[in-house]
Amino acid sequence: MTEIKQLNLIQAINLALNDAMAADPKVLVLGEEVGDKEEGGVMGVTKGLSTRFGTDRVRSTPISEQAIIGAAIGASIGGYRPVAEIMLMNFMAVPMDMIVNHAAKLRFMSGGQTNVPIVIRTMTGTGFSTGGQHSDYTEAWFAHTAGLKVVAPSTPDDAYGLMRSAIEDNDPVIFIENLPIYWTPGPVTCQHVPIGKAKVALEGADVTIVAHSRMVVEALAAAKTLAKEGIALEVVDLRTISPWDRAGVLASVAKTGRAIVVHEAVKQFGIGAEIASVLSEELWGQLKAPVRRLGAAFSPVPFSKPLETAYTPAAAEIAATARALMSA
Amino acid sequence: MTEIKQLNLIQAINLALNDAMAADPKVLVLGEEVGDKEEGGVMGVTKGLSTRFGTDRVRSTPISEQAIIGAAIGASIGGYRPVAEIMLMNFMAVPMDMIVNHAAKLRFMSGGQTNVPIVIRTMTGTGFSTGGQHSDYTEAWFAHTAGLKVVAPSTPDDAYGLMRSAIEDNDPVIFIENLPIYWTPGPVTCQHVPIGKAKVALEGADVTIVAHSRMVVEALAAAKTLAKEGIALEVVDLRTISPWDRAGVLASVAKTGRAIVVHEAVKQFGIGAEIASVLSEELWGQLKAPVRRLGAAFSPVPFSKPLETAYTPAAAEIAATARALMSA
Amino acid sequence: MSNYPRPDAATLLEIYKKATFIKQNDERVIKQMMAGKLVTPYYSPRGQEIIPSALSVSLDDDDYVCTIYRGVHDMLAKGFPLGEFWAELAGKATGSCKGKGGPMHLTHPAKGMMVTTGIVGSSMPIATGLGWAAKLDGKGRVSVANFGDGAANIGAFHEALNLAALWKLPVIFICQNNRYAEHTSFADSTLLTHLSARAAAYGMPGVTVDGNDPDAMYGAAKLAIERARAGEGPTLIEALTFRFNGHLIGDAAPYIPKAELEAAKALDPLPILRARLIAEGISTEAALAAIEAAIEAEIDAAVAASLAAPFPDVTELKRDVFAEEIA
Amino acid sequence: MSNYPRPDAATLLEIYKKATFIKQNDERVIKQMMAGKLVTPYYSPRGQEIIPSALSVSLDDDDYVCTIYRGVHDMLAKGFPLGEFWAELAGKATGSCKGKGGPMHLTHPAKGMMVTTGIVGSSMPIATGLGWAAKLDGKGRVSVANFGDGAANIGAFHEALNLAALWKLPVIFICQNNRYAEHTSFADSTLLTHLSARAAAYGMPGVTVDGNDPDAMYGAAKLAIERARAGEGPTLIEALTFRFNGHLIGDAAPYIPKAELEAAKALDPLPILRARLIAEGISTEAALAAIEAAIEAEIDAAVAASLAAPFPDVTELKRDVFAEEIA
Ligand SMILES: Cc1ncc(C[n+]2csc(CCOP(=O)(O)OP(=O)(O)O)c2C)c(N)n1
Ligand SMILES: Cc1ncc(C[n+]2csc(CCOP(=O)(O)OP(=O)(O)O)c2C)c(N)n1
Ligand SMILES: [Mg+2]
Ligand SMILES: [Mg+2]
Repeated sequence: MTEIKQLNLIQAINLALNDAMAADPKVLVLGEEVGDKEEGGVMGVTKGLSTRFGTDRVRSTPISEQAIIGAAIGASIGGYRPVAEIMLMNFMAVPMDMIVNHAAKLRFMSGGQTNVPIVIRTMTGTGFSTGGQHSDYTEAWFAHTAGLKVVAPSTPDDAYGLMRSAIEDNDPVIFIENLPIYWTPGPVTCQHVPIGKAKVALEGADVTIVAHSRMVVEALAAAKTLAKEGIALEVVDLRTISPWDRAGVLASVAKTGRAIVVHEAVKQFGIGAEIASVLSEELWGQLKAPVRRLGAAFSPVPFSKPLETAYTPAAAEIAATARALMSA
Repeated sequence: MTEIKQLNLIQAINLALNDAMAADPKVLVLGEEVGDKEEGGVMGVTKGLSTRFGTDRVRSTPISEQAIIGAAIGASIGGYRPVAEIMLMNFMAVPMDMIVNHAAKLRFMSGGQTNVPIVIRTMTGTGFSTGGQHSDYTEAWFAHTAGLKVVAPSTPDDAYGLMRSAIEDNDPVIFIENLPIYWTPGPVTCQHVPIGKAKVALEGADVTIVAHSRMVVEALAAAKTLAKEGIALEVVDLRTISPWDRAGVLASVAKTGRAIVVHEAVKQFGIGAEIASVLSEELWGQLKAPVRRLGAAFSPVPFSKPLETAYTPAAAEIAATARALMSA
Repeated sequence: MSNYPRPDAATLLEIYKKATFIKQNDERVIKQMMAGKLVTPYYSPRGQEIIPSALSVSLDDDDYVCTIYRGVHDMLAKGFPLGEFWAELAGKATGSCKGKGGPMHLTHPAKGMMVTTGIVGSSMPIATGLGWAAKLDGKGRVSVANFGDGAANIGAFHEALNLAALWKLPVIFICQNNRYAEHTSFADSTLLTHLSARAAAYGMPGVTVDGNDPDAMYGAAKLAIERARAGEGPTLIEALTFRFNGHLIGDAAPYIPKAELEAAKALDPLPILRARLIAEGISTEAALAAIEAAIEAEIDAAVAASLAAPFPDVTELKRDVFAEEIA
Repeated sequence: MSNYPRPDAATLLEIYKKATFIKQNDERVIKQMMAGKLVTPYYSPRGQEIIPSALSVSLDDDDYVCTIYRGVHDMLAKGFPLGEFWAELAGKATGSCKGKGGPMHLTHPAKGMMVTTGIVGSSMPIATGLGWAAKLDGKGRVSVANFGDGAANIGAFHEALNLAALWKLPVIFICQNNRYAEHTSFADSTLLTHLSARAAAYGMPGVTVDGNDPDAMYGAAKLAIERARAGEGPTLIEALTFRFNGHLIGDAAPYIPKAELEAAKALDPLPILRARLIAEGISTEAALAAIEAAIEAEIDAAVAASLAAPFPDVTELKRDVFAEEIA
């Protein structure tokens, strides 16, 4: 049954959109440049869709983020399943009202009479020197908002599977794509990945690393280094940030007794705080060391390369923190 | 020196604005309805200012939150100190880009050449059945944003003192006012209150409650109840949410060995997570019980009175949690 | 505007019925609040009844309407069930939103009442999306966005109108210009004298009409609806009217000059239309009195039912956040 | 537009100098990038040089300018120091923003370059605030907001223009309509043929000019600046132009029809103005060549200095977040 292709994340997401649009005529795509006349998206993620499914279903928009999300919400209430693109995660601040006050809340405020089955795709990540307004991770804002689901894949397979699930989900899903790992290939099984389930990306007995998006790649690199030193990291890829897989993460940390939560967003008040405080509370008396958190420095994302590199958590810092926990 | 008046929070903030405008001709006020032609604000917080200082310095605006914050940012870079009002905290989502991508970042992105000495006043809070789009606490979004300061007074004295400090601060400050406690009177000493310093509102040996805004009132009520049972709560009023007073909070919890962090915002991914995880990490081995967190239910704010009441943390829940910690 | 379609006698009577229904219901809400029997924020539509009444007679149940906190008139004109309305205002489990939404979020999809928002300006982008859905469906449905004069100055207005025009969506943008936005007078919000002038900024037809005149409002709305159904795209209608009460109940509106308010009230469209129906022989005093009495009885029943109904259980906090119940 | 002020000979020469400076600098940036000696996102202003050049000759150092990622031309025309520009692009400590801002956030208050933003539309509200400051100061200063054709469809445009008009602020809104917003053609973003038509939506004067024609651009800008300085409020200028390169370097712009691009390039305003200066006797081939050589030398020096300069220390992450250094 399962056909294994090698695809990068751009291709995997593109395939998921293709498959979802073919499977359900109610699936729509909208956003700046998403149509083929505009090159199928600045990164080509939506390439070919408007040619295949027509410009009625795949619509490029003016630069109007409030109207983009508003149109997605309205169309979803009217029976469709729009996938809206907000080109970069910093621009999510522009239609913030539409996302947090409307998409997230209409189901509840209407007493369940309406619902908003939309997906909001967005891209971000440090690494390309795009600076203070083009590389932030702001998943914490959305995870703190009841009514939104937030996912952030780190592999092509999960990107495909989570996109299919997000589109079929009956609630709004924020779908976070990381720019620097867009071109990393991997096997794609074309299976749905359930929202709300983490994945043990690497088994290990000593320290659990909880991460998502590109930080999973850094965690796996740290694990490689530490394996040579006899320290076995267990890497848990959250995949879904909200609602996150408490049971899965707790099981891993209950086993290792040590945890480091890592994200590319600013550390202070980031999503790592929620996970760390649940771990500390639920595993009271069972932990071998305090839960540690790693995140970006408390500053806007800097432009200059050495600063940008220092700003973002990386494998070396994860490894050093794990070593410290082992000798604590 | 210190003249002690009895004022409620509306009066205290109004006095602080009056004193600040009298002290510095560069202080401006803008927002919807802030002028006296429009009744000096929907709650009267800015009443009298335009009459006293003129409509050049105190400007009512159209309903244009992006332009309000943009105008405040521009005027501040041009040498002024604008106090902008965003009527309710939910509406902060509308000018979100201006706040998080611009006000917070211009100092850093310009390498310190410009800075944004603005105050953004906003109001919120459950209790008046204003429902899903008029009562949210979203301080976590702003605390997670490097470059913003966030304060939330619970007493008239702190409201006065924090407003004076916020206006004189050279960086953007989000100033959160709670609706239901607006009319609670208290002594006002007319002293500046430093940003970044918590206050021990009540001393106690057993359990530290860390709270801000109206939750301080609930914590004090819980303390009263528990005192009769022989449990002594220490209530720490954060006052500043970011940068929060780590040293002050750690000192209290190091003393009591038990902590409950309470806020009116949704619990998940709220600011309590940051505080709880810092406490768990820094006081590793010193705590007598796991740090607990209380916050609103994971839903939009409901309209119906019994639901609204159940939604928000209150004295009884704080007391019950403290009791449980004491017998843990 | 001489080429506008005009309402026939039956339609005029229908408009009067809807408007009277809105007016009597509004008066009852305020009465219940004053008596302490209802505690809720409430934004009275008194003075603006004709606008949705003259519009809705040209709409079908499955045409979409989005409105705002001050949208009770829009809802009732569209056929919102009165029992569910009163129960929702009372925060009861039998309310249209199970008590979770309240007056600012009244929703009733069966009659096309899709979204009520408390955020100024946000009705427009969402109604635009419903217009997109309607266009994709190809069944000739239209989508109406109601909003105020103050809302015309917010960014969402601009983005929604441009998108709707560009995509030729079947959307009717109805700006109910009641001369005030909370405490701010229209003249203090823009230099324009007519907001319909903004339609040209999007290549969209725009018109200003007396929203309190059933003929003018009916004609402008009908034309816009027909254009939309025919695939000719959106229209901006600025409907001039006046808000007879404060922004919300409790606001005595001292910022409205007395003379201005009195002049507006003197032109209360309800008695004028009533007198006209009789004068033109469309109805009689007795028939109208009977209609008004029937409305009063319907309101009595709804109010009584709302008082008797149960509150929602607190477990409702876990439902309708997501499709799945929260554990 | 016959009543527009016209640039005199010296001013025309000054415009040419600025525009040439921008062009030669742009070519060097691209050359360095292609050679792998500079790694940065870069949004070329090639083709749009005349707009800020013809504007800036009427501005003083203390007049404010806000611009966008594609704002190198606006900055250089306003007098942004070349050394700090190149060092910033290279992410060096000697850059105007100490390397923290990069190409999208170039700032230099001494020459009035107050804000450069990477968020479409956001230059307008902030420039409006600077206009408010200028009006309060009462010194006749003006504030310029630069933005693109695509940005005219975003909500911030609407709010800023309405507020500036209502408050009669000394703001010049310059929409540099280069016919594309990233990959989206102007015709696919709005039904309008001229964005200046939107000025009427705010009661503001609006004009469309050929931004590549120094006379027209100078005249429209000068008139708007004079109005603003005289306290008569803002103006919207749509300056028609064309983007000769892709959205950013690396984008080959296949979405621009070849004929359209070739036609635009055939009207490259730089050689046209150069020929005119000689034809009208305002300058000579030799004098212009000397100017161009001097510019080249200045660029050589700035590039060399930027390569030699140190990177900022990582402790800079703790500075300029707040006034106080982070502990
Ligand atoms: C984005 C936003 N800003 C401010 C408010 C507060 N507010 C509620 S109603 C209102 C006035 C709206 O006036 P208008 O659009 O004319 O509608 P009306 O109430 O007159 O029907 C304001 C400012 C809000 N709800 N949303
Ligand atoms: C709010 C926002 N949305 C989208 C983008 C991505 N983006 C960057 S430039 C651009 C096109 C802008 O076009 P235009 O306003 O015409 O300016 P130009 O680049 O042509 O000078 C877009 C969509 C952004 N930076 N900000
Ligand atoms: Mg109004
Ligand atoms: Mg452009």
